[in-house]
Amino acid sequence: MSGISSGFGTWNPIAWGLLILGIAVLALVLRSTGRRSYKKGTDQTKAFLSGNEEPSTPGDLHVRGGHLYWGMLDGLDAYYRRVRGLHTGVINDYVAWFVGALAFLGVLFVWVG
Amino acid sequence: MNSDYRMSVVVRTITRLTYGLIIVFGFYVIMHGHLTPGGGFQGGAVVSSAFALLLVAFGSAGLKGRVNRHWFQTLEEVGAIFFLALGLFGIGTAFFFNLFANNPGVPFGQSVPFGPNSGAVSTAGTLPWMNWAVGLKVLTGLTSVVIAMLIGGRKEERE
Amino acid sequence: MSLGNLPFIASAMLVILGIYTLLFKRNLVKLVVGGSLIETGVNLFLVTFGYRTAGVAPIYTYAPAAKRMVLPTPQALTLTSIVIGMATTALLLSFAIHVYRHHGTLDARKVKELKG
Amino acid sequence: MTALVPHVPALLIAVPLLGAFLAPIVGKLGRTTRNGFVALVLLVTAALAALLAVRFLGSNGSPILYVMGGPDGFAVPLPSGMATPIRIMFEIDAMNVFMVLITALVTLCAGLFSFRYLRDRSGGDLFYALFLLLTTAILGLEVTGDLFNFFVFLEITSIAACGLIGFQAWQKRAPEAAYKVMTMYTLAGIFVLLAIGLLYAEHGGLNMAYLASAIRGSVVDQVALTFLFVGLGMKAAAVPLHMWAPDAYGEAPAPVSAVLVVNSQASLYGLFRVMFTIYGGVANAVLLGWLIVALALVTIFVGVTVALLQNDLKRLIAYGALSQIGYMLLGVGVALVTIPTKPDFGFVALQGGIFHMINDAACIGLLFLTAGAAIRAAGTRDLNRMGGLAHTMRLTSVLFIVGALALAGIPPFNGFASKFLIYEGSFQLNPFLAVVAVLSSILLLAVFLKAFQAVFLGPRPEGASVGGEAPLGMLVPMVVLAAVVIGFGLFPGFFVERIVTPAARALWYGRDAYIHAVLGGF
Repeated sequence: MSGISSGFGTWNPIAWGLLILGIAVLALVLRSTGRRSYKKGTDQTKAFLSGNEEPSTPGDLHVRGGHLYWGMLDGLDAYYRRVRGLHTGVINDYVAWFVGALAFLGVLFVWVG
Repeated sequence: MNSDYRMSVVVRTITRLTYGLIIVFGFYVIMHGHLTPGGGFQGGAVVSSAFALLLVAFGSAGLKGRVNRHWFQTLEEVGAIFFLALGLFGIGTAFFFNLFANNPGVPFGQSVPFGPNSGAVSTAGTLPWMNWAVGLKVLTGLTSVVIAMLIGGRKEERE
Repeated sequence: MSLGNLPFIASAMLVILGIYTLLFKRNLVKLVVGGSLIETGVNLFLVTFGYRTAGVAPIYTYAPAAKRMVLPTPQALTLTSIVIGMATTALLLSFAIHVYRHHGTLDARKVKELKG
Repeated sequence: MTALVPHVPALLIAVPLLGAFLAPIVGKLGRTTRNGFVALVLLVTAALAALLAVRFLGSNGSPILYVMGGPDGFAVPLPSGMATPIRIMFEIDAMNVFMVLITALVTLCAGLFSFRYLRDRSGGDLFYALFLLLTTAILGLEVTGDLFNFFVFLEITSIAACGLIGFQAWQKRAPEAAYKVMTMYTLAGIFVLLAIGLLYAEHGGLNMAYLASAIRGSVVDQVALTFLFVGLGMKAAAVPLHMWAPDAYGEAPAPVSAVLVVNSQASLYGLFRVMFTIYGGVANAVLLGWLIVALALVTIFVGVTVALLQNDLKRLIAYGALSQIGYMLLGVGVALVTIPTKPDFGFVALQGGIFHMINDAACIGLLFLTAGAAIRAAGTRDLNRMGGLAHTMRLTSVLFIVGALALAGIPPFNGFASKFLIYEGSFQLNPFLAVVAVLSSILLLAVFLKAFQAVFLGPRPEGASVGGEAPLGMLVPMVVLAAVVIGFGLFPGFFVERIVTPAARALWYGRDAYIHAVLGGF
């Protein structure tokens, strides 16, 4: 009842949910059989930096929203510079795009269509 | 554009003479909407042009006594609701059904002969009422637009 | 003396003129004028294609007897279009006033805070 | 009450219109009475929409015809013997019912949200007058069967939408955005009117069904198709003409942005109605299909990539909404191309495209509402100066996650159900389409990850307000939309079967039934 088929494959979220649940239960079972000697909160849980001290992190290390993905933005800079350039705020360019699309589609529909 | 801006004497006297006539003509156009090419919107526009004329000639002083903006806004709402109520009257058969036409008992009920005729006033059922509702709405609406533009334009005096 | 399709040419000219002002003019108020120019052009087109040669205004009151009448529907369309044109122009001008109050200029090239 | 059932289509428009005009007058009695009144009007409209859906889905899919102002006679026998339908008619088939349901859902939630969201702002009466007017116009857009009536409702949406965008006129950017959007809407409206004029000059009728039967595909019809395509495409924010959309969604108050997305979807429905029904018999399906597929790909790609650049939360979501319109276009474009050759796959893509409309309306509405709550709490829209809202706004952050995951098409939610159909359908036509669609969904997930991280995670920037949880009045509509998102996600089969398949069938195979319902009468 709740699945949808696309002539090629089907998608049934309830079955998928049960599967995920099953895997989660299995994972929990595996996790609970862990070694008894493991104790939370002791130095066992500290990151192992081959014995050296863990450097103290400065207060505000939070990466602000704008700097996320700078790598991708930097990488695709050629594309982004051009696309951002196209989005000028000027109303005349908006109208220019409109008239351009009108002309292009006019030729397409009247001649070809 | 300070508030005591006024046009020359010629314009003011002509305005004083003609603005009454313009208003009367505007109402005439609204009233006979179902016979002549006029109607609610055109008549309302004519009447609000009279108020605009007053505004131009006498500046905002011209409209001080005559037009109260909040009162106009409620009138506009009343006109709109009256129009919609007329549409809903005929809900028995269909929305906007012309209930009053073609039954002589009602004020605008006489039936209209097909083809050229001499045009009796009391015909066309709910149409005259609708014209008056639209006329009222456009009259008040356009005038408050003109006033808003005047006040909007002036920086220092925000209403 | 038939006008031929002069009115159609006139409406085409009006639309092209309106598009020209929208494309190249910088003053915001002139853009509004350009917009209403296009509306006038389209309204003229709507009314002219309803014309029937030697037609009379489509009103039955005191209508001359044996005369053809022009199509009434395009005139109703034009009326609604004029109403809508008035509303849009009033709204555009009031926003232009606000833009002027905030930005101090009506030049479309300077008013482009929203880009990118 | 049951006597009014046959008049549901007309009441669907009359009730919100009456509410729009009564709102300022009721407003004089005080704010809470007015809010109650507006909530009542929205509830009644939603109930009418549901009634329409129930009544329609029962009557085995033949379009309902509602003639304005006349019980029977719609074709007056003209002296020239030619009888054409002359009254304005509402024609409702499964596609119209589907669109009306979307509008009712989102406007109800946005309206309930706006009571608390705009409490401390002045000018409430006029806001609700415009809000209800916008709802009326969108519903009218989706219900009418007359092309000129469609244009009038299109213009009313333009005016009401721009009034609402520029509502906060004291802000520096709102009037500028409203001015630009209004100019573009006027331009689009005028060219649609030009197209209607051409069609009326060519065929003498304005009724969509009559035009569908009369169109022969002459040059004038093709020119009219161009104007209609560009005008409606622009209002639906297809890429080359999309630049007004981020300004509009970004500057409008949050509930209005959610309704604006539904407004562009209504124009998208108008575009489909023009292409499938009016030009159905004549249009060169392959050319039109490939054109729409190309348009869709560009819309999806540009929408998502530019969304990554944004530092303003609402513009980021606006670009996200833009790319979702691309998915709907992709579904329908693929359908147009493949249905003549491989009907079952093409139909799947069509179902995907249409199902994505309601999914997107719910997800984007949820995202805009949560963004509105977050911005109201943080006081700013800039991603760099927001942060750490999750500490206090627990439920809002969870709802934001639900909306973002659903929009990006992550399995358990409704976004995936419709995108799954679109992926499968477009894969049949050309694997490249499915690749671009999937990649863009992943990129969209990255975009919303950025938004979530910037707004909700990390420490509160120093000196910023504490940013308390959104009040209950704003949370309830958000939870309702989240319930719809999760409900459609977990039981897609149920909803696809009930409302999406009949809509897709009505749009593609129902053209003759649509024409016959009007012209079959004589």
